[in-house]
Amino acid sequence: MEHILSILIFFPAVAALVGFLVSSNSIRAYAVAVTTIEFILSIGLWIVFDKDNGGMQFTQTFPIIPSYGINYLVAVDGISLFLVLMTTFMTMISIIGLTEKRDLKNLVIAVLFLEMTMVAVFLCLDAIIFYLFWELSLVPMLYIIGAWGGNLRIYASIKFFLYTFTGSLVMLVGMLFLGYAYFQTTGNWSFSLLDWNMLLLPFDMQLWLFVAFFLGFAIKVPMVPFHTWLPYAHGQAPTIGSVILAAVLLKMGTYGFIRFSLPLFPDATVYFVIPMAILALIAIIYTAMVAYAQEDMKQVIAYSSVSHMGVIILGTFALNVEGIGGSIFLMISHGIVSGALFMLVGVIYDRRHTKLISEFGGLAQVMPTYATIFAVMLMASVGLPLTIGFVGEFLSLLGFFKVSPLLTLLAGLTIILGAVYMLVMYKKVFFGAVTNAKNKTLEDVKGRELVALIPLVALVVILGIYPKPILEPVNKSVTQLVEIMQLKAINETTKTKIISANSIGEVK
Amino acid sequence: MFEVVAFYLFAFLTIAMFSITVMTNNALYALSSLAAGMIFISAFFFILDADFLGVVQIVVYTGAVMALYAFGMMFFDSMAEVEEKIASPRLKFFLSGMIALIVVIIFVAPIIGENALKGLYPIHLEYGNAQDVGLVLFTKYIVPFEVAAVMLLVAMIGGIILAGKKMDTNLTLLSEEAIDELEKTHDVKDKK
Amino acid sequence: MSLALNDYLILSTIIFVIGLIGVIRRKNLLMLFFSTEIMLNAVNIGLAAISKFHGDLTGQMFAFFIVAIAASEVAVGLGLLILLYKRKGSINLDSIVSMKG
Amino acid sequence: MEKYLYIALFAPLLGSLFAALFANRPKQLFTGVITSALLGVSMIASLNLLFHIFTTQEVIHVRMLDWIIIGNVDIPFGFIVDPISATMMCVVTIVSTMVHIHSIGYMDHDKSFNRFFSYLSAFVFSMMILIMSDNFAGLFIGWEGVGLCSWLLIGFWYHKEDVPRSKDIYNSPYSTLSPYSSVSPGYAANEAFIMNRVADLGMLVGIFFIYWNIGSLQYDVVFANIGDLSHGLVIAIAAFLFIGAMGKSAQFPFNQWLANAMEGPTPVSALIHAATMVTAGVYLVIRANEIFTVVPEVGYVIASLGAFVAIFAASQALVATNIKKIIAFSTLSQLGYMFVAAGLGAYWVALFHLATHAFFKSVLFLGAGNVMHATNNEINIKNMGGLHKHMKSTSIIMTIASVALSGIFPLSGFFSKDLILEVAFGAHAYIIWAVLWITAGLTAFYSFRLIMYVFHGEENFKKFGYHPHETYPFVIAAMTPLAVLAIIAGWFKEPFVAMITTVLPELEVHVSDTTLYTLIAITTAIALGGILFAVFKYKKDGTYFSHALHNRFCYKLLANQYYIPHFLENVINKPYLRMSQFSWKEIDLKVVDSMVDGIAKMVYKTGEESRPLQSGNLSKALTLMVIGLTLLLVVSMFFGLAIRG
Repeated sequence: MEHILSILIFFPAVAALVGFLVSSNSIRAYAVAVTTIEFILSIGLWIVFDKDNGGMQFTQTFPIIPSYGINYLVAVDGISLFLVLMTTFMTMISIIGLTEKRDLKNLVIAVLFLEMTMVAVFLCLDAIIFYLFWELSLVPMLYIIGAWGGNLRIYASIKFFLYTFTGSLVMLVGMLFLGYAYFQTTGNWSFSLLDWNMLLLPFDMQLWLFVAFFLGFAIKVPMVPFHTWLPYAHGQAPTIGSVILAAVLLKMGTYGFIRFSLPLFPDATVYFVIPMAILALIAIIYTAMVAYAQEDMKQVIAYSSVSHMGVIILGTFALNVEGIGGSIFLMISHGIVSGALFMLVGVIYDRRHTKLISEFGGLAQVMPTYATIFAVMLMASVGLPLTIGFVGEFLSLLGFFKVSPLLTLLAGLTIILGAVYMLVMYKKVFFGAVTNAKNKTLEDVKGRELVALIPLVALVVILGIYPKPILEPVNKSVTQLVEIMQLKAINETTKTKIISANSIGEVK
Repeated sequence: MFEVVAFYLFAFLTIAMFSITVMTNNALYALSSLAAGMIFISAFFFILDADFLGVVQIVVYTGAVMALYAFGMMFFDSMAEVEEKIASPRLKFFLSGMIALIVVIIFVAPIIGENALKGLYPIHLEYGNAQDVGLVLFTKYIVPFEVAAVMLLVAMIGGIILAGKKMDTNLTLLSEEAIDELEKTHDVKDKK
Repeated sequence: MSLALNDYLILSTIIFVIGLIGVIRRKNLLMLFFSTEIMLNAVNIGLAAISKFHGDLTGQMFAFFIVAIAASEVAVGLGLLILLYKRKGSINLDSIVSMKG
Repeated sequence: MEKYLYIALFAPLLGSLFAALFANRPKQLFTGVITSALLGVSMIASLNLLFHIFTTQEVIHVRMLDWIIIGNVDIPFGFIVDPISATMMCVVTIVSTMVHIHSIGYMDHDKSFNRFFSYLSAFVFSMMILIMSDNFAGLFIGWEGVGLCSWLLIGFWYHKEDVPRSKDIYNSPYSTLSPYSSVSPGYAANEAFIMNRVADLGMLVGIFFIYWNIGSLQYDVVFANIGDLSHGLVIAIAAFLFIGAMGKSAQFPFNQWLANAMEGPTPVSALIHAATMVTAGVYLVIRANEIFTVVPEVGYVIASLGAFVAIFAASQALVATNIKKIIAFSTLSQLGYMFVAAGLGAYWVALFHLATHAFFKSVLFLGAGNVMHATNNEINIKNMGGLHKHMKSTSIIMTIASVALSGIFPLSGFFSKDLILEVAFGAHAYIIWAVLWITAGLTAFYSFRLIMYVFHGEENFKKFGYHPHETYPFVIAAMTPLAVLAIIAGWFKEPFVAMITTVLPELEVHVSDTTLYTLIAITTAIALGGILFAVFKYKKDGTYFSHALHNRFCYKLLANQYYIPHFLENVINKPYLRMSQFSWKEIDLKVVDSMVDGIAKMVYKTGEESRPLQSGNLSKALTLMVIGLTLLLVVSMFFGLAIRG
């Protein structure tokens, strides 16, 4: 059992290597088998996971460059557990629903490598190794967009790569500096997050490091104004690329905030709460408006992702268990919902080879099942209670309300504006008469697509009604995280702010 | 005292020889002075108690390398003056002067301290240099040594293959006409 | 009066600079090869000197390998040079401009 | 008793899921029957619970399942059955059972028959959750759930095309004289959902306020501690909760969606947009009465707004020819009455009127459904007339409901509506009372204007070739209980008061008996006056408004629904779209993105500019290399000296 995390990380990579030997005809079955096994493994991890323990579990260390304290260090806690589960699940679903025909073998291998890097990012606690996988995840994605994408694929993939890479480099500088700071204080080199968590940093240093990490994470999230790579990447990527990009890769940024920024720089976090909230607010409102103006279904969902990521950021910087826990839940729910929405757009794209809203109309008559599934996902996306989307959004906003009721009121516009762009798009695509003759003969979702989509629908409903299995471990770990923040804060005002954010009392 | 005299003498000679190599327009002069400079350099190795290295220097450079150059030069028009148009000589001299100046400044300032670390592979004066070198070379450095050997072999074969295309036709056995013919086709092929 | 490490290093540097001047001044590829040899030998002097003054054989070892590399370089380089001469009829650098950016 | 609670709650869900299995299949009669039967079960369970509570005064409170537990948040799926929710449950289940049965007849020829019943039962389930929850979050679940079902049901005939906007008052989708209720069902559905969302945000903020100040969302905990909070805070809580209530109950300025929601099938209008969902706002105020009692000033605002909406909606109903919109405006107006009662602290009166209103209003809608069904979905009352001969039962039932709506003794409307007027008078809110009094007259007038146009006079429908016929007997049978309740519900006032005042404050109206009877007399007088005017005016002229009036501004104002749809379209929708397009095309693409691309281009240009350096001449390259080396040496020397110095 102590190797389960390493197995989780490297099994897809090994499988990808073996995949080179598998014949092109059976590669799909092979991929489905591999991702399913990986998912079952992660379910196994969930089963053996001790949910009463908020700390790190299944820790495994292996020295890589001992003289500089760089170790392969993996562990899992309530925060990362479900992100890993979501990663393996969404990869499996996207592989099942894969309809790409061109050069399938290489695509599958790229996706499997991508799965390794994604799982590793969520499990690695050594900054350097984290960074390694963080950057490695760009490579298969670059390949997926660049090789299987639309007309502008080269531009989109290079923009995606360079933009995120630039941000990450600044983060790397921050990490190296933090390692050096650790060396100066303790006399030993270490890049382990667990060691860094013991470090009390002076306020000025926290500010600078926070900004360095912020650049890396914010571009990945993406936060306005660093978001412009996303519409291109989504617009050009093949369906499977969009699904994984939206479901998992974006979550790496917000995960980074929770894993690194919050516990390492508590004072800077508190200092930056309002600026971050304003950025998140701009993301929520501004991108919701931009999404409303889009003419392409995929772009609508792409921009809606940016908008929802704003809510996640808001929850993260609520400084209380409700908000942070809510943002983690929202990450998972957004992963499932936006992944499903991108898959749904993929379904229609396979049939019509266009994603323009104006090309459609009245699809609900021709494809009733498709329309129903789309409606469920739409409702989850706009955060209807008893769907998975509500819990996270509710908790994130609830959490931030304690920090600033006014900003929360503005951020709450997300539930209105989200409904506006989603419903208007839904009306244009599904309601009305079938005006375009090409749409009259469209086939409803079937077979493989249905197999991929039904579990998503089920999850959306089940986790919306009973989110406890996720919230319970998250609660434990986040409570611990908040305690660490409070302990590590060097300013008294920070401490009082964190305590007040976490206690019931008068809200102005 | 002997060492000092020898050092300055050979230093003067080496610098002079190499300067000729760099400055002359005649390829043969350059080659000869280079060979001479190489031999003079081996003198420093003897002064520095690196006898084996000194011997290797003479053998390899004056023996092998110079012979190679000499053969190589036969392919070119070696007796002619080397025609060179030197662009912006002022810049070149400025650069040279600059570097020389900086180097002097750097070396006037004391740089390398005497607090040397203890040698990893210390010199055993009692063995004598060749034996000492052999011991280290064939134990600690055996892998690089073998790699270097392979590299030399590869370089040799590579050199032969690169220089010796068309070795299947023996020019000495052909008639003049045949050689002209061959060269013509060769030229045509090259121009393509 | 005895010799110090610095004397050797200065000598080594001077010879190196002579080589460098050759490299930037000469246009004939053969002369460039000669200059390169000079620079390599300059370094060898430095290595041998350091080896002596530090009482460590490593410097000499490096010098050996440099000699080996110099020999291989000459072999391959001359081969290439001959090939080039056969192709272009010249070994003047100004006439070989094939890597224009 | 918990058993009945679960039966009452989950029977509709079961029916909905069952019908959903056949959603994409052609019509299966049994889906309608089974969902109706399951609702019947739910109704019986609800009645049983009501009886139990009535006899034992025992409150049933269960915690079924944990929902959200994190940090200090602890939200369960908890349900409570007390007099308030028991009353609501009975109203909802009775009306919905009857509507379900009615729909079997109404949706007879619809190809999406099964889907309809699935949605309808899902709505009832959401409504039950809304009513029965024991905490604000649970209420919010139901709140949004009914919103979703309302979206699905308004947009039920989604395949209809958008109607072009027109300036012609008889053709514009925004006018009440045109054959269209709204632009299209899809449009109306989205409008309803989005408008409700706006209000829901207010409600959510109210919930946040409650949570962070009290630490719980359970009703009992919240109400026990509400007194400890500062007055300003309670005002904020009450105001934000009321914003939520305004959205769901379509109070001004969120009123427009209700009129447009008439695009949905008529049983839906009867169930959702008359009897149940729109009263959820009133229910919220009644449920949270302990919050609103603390801040009477908010209550006064609520009452004023209610009175305004009452006359505002009633006035629109005067000129409308769209049969469903007339009833919708009437609903809106009656909701205003309820808010007046609730705002003035007469919570049980509001609840009482809610119940009686549910009965007569749903039956009115169902009757309108019968009429439309009989005349090929004609919705213009001027194109009907004389239908009494052809559809006797419907005519009688609708007349009864209209009389009840007008508040004539001894029908149910009299008991509840007159009480509200008394409350207003007793609270010394004379302006509110006067407004309501006038509205009572208007209500009577437009109700009978509708009856006269539809059932009496000339048979205008013949011009259109309709062959009206009475609907199925079982449909009439389904309407009968509601009609009977519309008559007799008021007679149960005494036992109802006895039961409800255990949880709601008693009514304190200090009016002398003489004043009381005077009030009753003049209210009845104006109602009767309205009815008589409607009847005789029609008898005399066959119409109400002369053509001269049609060009008057006030007529156009009323027919165009006070230009609110135009306002929404031109001041909110279009500018928002333009702003969005501006954000995308001008800001996102031209500013943000081109900045990013600009950086990339800068790098690219630098490379382009420095290309000549790479002349391909090795000698030059070497020279450059040496220059670099020299520079590096200089720099290193400089720094070396600097460090030493």
